[in-house]
Amino acid sequence: MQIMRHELLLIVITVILLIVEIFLPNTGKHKIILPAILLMAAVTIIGFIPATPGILFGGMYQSTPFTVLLKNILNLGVLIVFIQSVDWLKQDQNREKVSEYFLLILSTLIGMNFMISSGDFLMFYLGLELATIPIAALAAYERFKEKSAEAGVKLIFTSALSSGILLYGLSMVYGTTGTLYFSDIAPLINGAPLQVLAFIFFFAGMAFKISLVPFHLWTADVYEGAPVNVASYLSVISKGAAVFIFTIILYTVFYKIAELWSEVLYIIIILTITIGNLFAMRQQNLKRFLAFSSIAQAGFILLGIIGQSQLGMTTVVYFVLVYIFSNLGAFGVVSIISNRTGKETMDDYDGLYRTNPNLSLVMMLSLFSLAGIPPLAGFFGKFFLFTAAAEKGYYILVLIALINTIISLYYYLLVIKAMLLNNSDRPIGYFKSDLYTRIGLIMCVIGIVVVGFTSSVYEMIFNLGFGLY
Amino acid sequence: MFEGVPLTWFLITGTIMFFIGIYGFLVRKNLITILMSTELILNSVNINFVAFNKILYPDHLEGMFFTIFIIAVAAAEASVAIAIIINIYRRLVNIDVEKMNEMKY
Amino acid sequence: MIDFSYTALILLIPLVIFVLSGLFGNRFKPLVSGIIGTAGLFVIWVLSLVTAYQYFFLTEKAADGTFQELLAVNIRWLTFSDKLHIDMGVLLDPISIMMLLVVTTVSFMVHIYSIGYMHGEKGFMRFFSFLSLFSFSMLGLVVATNIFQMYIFWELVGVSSYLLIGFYYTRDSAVAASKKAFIVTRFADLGFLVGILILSYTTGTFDFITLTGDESPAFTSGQGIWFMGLSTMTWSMIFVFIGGAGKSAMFPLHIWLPDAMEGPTPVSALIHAATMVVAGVYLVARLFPIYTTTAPVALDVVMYVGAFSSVFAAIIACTQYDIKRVLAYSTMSQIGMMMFALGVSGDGGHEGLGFMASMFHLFTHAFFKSLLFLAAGAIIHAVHTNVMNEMGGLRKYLPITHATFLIACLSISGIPPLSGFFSKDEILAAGYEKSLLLYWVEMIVSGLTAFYMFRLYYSIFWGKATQYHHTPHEAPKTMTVTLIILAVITLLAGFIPFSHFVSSDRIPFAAHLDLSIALPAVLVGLTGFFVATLFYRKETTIPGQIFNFLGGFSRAAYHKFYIDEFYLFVTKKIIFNYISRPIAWFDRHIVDGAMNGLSYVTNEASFRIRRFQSGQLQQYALVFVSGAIFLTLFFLYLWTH
Amino acid sequence: MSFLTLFIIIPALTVIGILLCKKHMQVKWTAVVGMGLQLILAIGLIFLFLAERRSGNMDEILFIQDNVWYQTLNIHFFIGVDGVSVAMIGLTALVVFAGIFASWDIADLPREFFTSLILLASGVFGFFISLDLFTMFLFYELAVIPMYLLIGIWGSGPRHYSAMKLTLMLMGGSALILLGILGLYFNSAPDGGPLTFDLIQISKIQIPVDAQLFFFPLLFVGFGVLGALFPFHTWSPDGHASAPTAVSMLHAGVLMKLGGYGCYRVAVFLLPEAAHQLGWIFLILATIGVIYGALGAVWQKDLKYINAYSSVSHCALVLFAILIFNETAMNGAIMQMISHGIMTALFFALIGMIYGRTHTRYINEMGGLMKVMPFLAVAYVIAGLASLGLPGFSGFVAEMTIFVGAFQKIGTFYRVATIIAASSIVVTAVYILRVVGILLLGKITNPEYETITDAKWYDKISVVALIFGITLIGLAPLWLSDMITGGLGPIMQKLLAVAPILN
Amino acid sequence: MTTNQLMFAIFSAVIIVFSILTVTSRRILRAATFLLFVLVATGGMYFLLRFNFLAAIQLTLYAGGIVVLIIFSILLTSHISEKMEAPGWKKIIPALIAVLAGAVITISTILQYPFPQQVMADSERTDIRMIARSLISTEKYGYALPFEVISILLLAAMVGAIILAKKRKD
Repeated sequence: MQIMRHELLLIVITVILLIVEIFLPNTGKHKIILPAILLMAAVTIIGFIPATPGILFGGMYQSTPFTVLLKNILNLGVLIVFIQSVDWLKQDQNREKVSEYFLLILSTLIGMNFMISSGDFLMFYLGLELATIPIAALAAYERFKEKSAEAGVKLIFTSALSSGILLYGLSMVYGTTGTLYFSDIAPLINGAPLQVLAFIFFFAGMAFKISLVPFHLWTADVYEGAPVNVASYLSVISKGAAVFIFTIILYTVFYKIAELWSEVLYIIIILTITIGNLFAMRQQNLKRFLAFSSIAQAGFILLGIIGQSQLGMTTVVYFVLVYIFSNLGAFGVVSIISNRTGKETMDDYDGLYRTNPNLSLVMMLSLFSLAGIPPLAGFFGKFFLFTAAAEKGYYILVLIALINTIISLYYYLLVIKAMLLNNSDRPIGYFKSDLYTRIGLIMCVIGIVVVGFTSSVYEMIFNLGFGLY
Repeated sequence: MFEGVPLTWFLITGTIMFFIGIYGFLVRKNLITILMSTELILNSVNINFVAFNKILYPDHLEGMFFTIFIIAVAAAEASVAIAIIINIYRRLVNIDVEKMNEMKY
Repeated sequence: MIDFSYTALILLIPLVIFVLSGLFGNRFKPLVSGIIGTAGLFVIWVLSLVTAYQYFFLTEKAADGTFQELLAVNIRWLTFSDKLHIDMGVLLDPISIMMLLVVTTVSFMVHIYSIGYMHGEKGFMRFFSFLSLFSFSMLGLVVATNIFQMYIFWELVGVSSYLLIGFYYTRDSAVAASKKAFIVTRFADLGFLVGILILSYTTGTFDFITLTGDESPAFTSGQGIWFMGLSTMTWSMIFVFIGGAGKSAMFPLHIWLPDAMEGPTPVSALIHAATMVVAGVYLVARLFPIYTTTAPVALDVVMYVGAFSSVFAAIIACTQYDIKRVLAYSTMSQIGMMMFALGVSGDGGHEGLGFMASMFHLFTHAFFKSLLFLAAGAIIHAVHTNVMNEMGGLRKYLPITHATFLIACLSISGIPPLSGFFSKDEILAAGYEKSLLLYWVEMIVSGLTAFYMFRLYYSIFWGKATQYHHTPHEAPKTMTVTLIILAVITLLAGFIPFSHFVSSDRIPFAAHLDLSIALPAVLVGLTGFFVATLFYRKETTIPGQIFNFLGGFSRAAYHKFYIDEFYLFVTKKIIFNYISRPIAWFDRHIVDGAMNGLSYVTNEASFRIRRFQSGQLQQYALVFVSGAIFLTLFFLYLWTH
Repeated sequence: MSFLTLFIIIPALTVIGILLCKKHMQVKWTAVVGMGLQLILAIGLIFLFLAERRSGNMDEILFIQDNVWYQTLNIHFFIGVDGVSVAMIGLTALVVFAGIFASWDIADLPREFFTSLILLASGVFGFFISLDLFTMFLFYELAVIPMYLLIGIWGSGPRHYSAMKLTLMLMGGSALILLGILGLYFNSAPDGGPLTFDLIQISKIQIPVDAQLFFFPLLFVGFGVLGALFPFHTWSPDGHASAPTAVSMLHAGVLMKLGGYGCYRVAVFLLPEAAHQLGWIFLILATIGVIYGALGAVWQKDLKYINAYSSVSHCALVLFAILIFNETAMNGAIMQMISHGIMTALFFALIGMIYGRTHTRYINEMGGLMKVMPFLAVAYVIAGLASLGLPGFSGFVAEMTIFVGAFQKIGTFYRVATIIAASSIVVTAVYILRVVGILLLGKITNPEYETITDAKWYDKISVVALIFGITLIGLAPLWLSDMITGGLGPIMQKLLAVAPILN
Repeated sequence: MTTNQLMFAIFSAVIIVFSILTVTSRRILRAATFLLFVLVATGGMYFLLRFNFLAAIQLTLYAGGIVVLIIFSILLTSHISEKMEAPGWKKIIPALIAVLAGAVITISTILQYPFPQQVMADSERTDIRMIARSLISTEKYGYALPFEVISILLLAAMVGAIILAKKRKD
């Protein structure tokens, strides 16, 4: 019980919500919002109570303080996502599907938790699918919008293709090692060509989840079409979970071919950061914009992984944490503005600061954090990522990444320019955002501002993390 | 030798099927046919798993169980995909994948 | 030993006056600031007289009979390194005291004069504060204990000159002239600076006493060939001389001086006749031991430049019509003679006659030239024009001015027994010993001097009787009184036994009049005088005929040999158009363009690759699959092999 | 806990105070009080520092505070000052203080303006007191970013373009710096032991020469971008031209000094061998920059462009002097930074004030302003004279120290470079006098300007404070020079160890 | 050629041929039928490998479940008689190149790999009880946990499908 606490709690609240939903009248479905959030908050808080580490189901499930930490990070993110979605859920056309929204998200979260804790590829695969398929339903959630349906299609089909390729890779892993348990596989990895092929197919499947170039093309379309909150969920939680397990698998299963995957990552990082940035430069739609920006960010995250050290692992987790706050901050603002005014393009944001200074400020902080500007948390995250990569001697790679930060700064500044510098004839009018949104944004801002200064967060992750050497 | 059938035969069959599925995925227009192609892909993987399990590692049933779960997941995936497809059909009255390009660049 | 530390006051008083009147000047009534300034100058004047008296008569000489070099004050101002540091202080030796006297006297006179001359001008107090600034800078230059202090005050002198030339700042010509003066001298100062750098590097000191002493490091180091066959020290001295040439308006850096006459006339008298322009001469004199001992080539340069400038300016002076410009060219010519004198001089005793002559001429010239200027100021004050063609017959209206002007003219023409005669005679004597050719050149110069001075004199005071709008009247007392005082000095200064005080090795010696030199000089002067009388006493056509007879040459002389145009061409056309403008263009288009180009390329790349994101699911899948396949291919078959 | 922390705390508190203010006046006065305190603190620091030195405390770094921040990465919050940083802090405090008054007229979003301004200032202060490369870099970037908003929102002309260009170029520089810092970090423990960002500690170890050769150009160019190293100076003209008054002041006056200081403190100090081997390349660039900036300024018609190019020239002189590697020139470099900082701040303040009155910065459209605004005009002339290196102002002291120092360096190459650099003083005179002549002197060309008024009280505070600064250094440079020299000891020792014949 | 080989050849041929037909047929319902054949043949493969239980699942779940689902949706969304447009060459050629390259690389890699000497497998049918035990076992090689997780997945998929497919009330 103790060991699987996260998953069990989530399952419990999912079931509770399911039951409550049944007893709610059709007109009062939105009443489930508050309980759902409170329950999630409770789970999040309980998650921080130290848990006993352990291995269950003969190694299929493993829980360490590290995975608990990762799950806590995800819980926190999901909590913020929930809080930010309230405004959207209260809209008329979504009222009747409120509880389904929570159910689906919670089930994907359960999937992610299992994925992170997985000790063999079967659990990993199931977690992965559980974390993907319901999101496709969520992406297509706004049935009255064509874009939403299109997003759903693109997500589910790309995901099917990618999981097919991933499975093919796994089948070859199985074929060459004879087992699916991580701990058994690891010593048997020897870098034979078929294993290289298997790894790359597996990698392609993961790259789809993390949206690395060239496996990223679905990202922007899905983010744009999906409801904002789903997009933000996809961009932070889903991606974050995938990064976590990807890192764990690389470090624990494929560590014998570290040289190989470092080289693969090397190429992919350059591609991802550069292409992501180049696309982000020209985006007008903010969701699309954030999509490409998150692609580039994913490339940066890989810099930590490529470091192969405990430092690298730590920075990856740390950066994801920071990234959750920053990206959710940005998405939160986009979300509330989209909900209230339906405006999503950058031109619409012209002069936003004059009418909605606080929202603009949150947006600015989030974007600056994403761009890695001190003293915001993003700066620390990026710096440590670069440190991790440089530690291994990848100076040229770091240089390329650094040059890319300039491009990324450019487009983040474009948004800030629209909000603060430009003036508009028809700016977005003043509106008062609701309590939930404000709480959500404040949480993000606190995260953005505080996480960097409090080194204890980093130290905590470091003490739990591990590296190849 | 599994009773006269080498492992690689299975693998090659599976691989060919895999790539045929991918080919279908890449060229078919109708969303449902694309869905069918993904089923081909998953099946090919299943053949691999099962063949490995039986011929090389018969001590445990890992491959077989993996296959079972893949089938289950495929069912779930198919159900959601079909729901989405039907949803689209209701909106657009066609399910041509090439028309799904409202969002680009 | 007498404590000379009070000499610091000579510097501090004008500085304090400048700061006070600069900060609070507009709170005072105009006249008050004039009076404060004048009173301050009076105090300084007295102080410098006292200093001179105490130095020459009360201080013991060194064992070998030289006047000592005294460091009255010396304060560390800035440290460069262990050896190199700038000190601020007061150095007393014969030439600095001589210069002190000249500067304070003329400055004092000019202050008094200006109270009358500038009366009612708008910037009265501004004028006086600038004058104080100038006095401070010039005195600082004179008493500098080290070459860097000199350079500092050298610059300050330049800026005060700039401010004073541009005093009438609403007049475009004045603004242009001030700018020109500053930039040209600044250019020369660069030479000075480079000279200092070389000198200080070679010798490891800035200090004058060390540099010019008997064991000067300048005599021992820097003797080897360094560049173009000349030694380091020679180059250093040539560069230093460039600085001096700039301030002293030597050819070809003279172009600012005539234009500088745009400033108020008292300024011209003070700065551009008596004090600042001789700074170059003073500088060479200061470093004279180095020139003679280790850099004779540089000294030759001084000689040739001086000689050429003197004759060059004299010719131009004959053709000009603006009275102040004539005086300006005359100044240039006279300073050229001083330089020439330094150039021909040797070191020590009678060998150093040229040095003494140069200083002597500097001394006398200061008085008669400032007198000339001040008188010219009185004339301009009376008739409101600078152009001599518009004057004539003024002797009836301006008797005092007339008299004093005549005295000054005679003096500069070298007519005995006026001061100019004595000093010029020494110069010619020194020149005769060195080079006969140059001796005759200087002879001609002195004839030309007499000619153009009397041309000026006759055109103003005689000639045709011009009708004036207002009847010209004599200037106020404050002005005439200074004219008279200066005239008296001009009359008497020649009898000072100058060589007893100033000599190249600071050992007094007796210079005597050499009739074989003096007589021809006087004759030449008189010739000039008579020719001028012939031409200009009455209105005649002779000058015009001669002017036409000489044709191109005289036109060229009238146009100052087109030097200005040449400079204009170089600066405006070449530097401005062909260097600065291309650089500005280069910066905007190439350097900046590179940066913009970078962003353009990025943007373009971003635009080009957008079709990968076509919105087509299957295209995405194709990229996905090919990506995976390519990676496999790459890592299986390309990377491993 | 060293009182140096106050240099960061005070701005932070001021920012919070400003954010709490409601009215414009409150905002301004909060800023004034905050930065006034900062100025007092800075002056106090100077006196304290001198007192410590006089009492015989010859430690390399004084007023140290060292707290561990990120334990595992060995990142410390490590602050302390030596003579050089004390001087730079004094400069910053003065310019910021003057800048507050120079932007008294800001009407649009004053709260945000002062917040950004003080944020920028706190970045600069933090940079100067930091001794840990990580925090140094943090503050460096912190100082760069508010610039974007300040220029973009309150600027003029093509402000969006300029702001973007400036920010991106500077961030480009900081990208190189970051890489360089990482390089230092990973080479900071050649004999094993913990890696460190500690500047002092790194300075005491011997970094492998090939690593030095790789990282020195990165660091030098990185900081050089901000220090307007040719040809990476091109953000400067546009940036300055578009920036509002106080921002130009701060930027040219202080921020560009971060570049020079970084080159000195990080690039040269920590990588002496590489500096010694590769210095000549940058020396050529710096020399070009000196003369190029000056000649570039001659042609310009926009006051701010003139000054921007002039800044390029002056700042290049700083880099030039640093690369000479001898104590005198290095001393001159620091003094030049301070001198140029105050002087150019004065310039920009005046340009802003003139622009506020005439609404143009094109010198051809103005003329004869001396008559209507004597105070500003005289101040402008003073600034101009200071800029062209007139004795009595700080510029002279600094330039002469540089030239004398540079000329002591053995080698014809250095001599020639020195003379070329020195010739810029003539060109400087040309463009300064050209501006003064056209702008201030002559007749009033535009009749509308007959009615404009002279400086207001707040303008005067700003101007007088700065003029006081330049003349104070110009008239009595010895205390500053001595203070700086004390700080140069360690760096000179390192350089001398590399090449014994340097001095 | 042993029986096994023959059977394998038949199944393999059916799989490959009908796979190709599935992805090329222009009549969608036919394509679905061909898919059914492929799935059945795959089931045959499992049978050949003595995974009878798996073969049964394949037939019931895949052939019976998913294909039926697909056919239903075809009926919902298409006209049976309608022939689909053939895809353009612009699509086919790159796809073919990618797929062929992929196939060649993969197969050659597989052929290169020195698979261990094949274990003589028990040709016995897999014991159904063993399967059952494994499925609820929590030990190593037990599948209780995945079994639970897949239930959540199916629940979530169901919920997702329902909210997408249900008609709006208005």
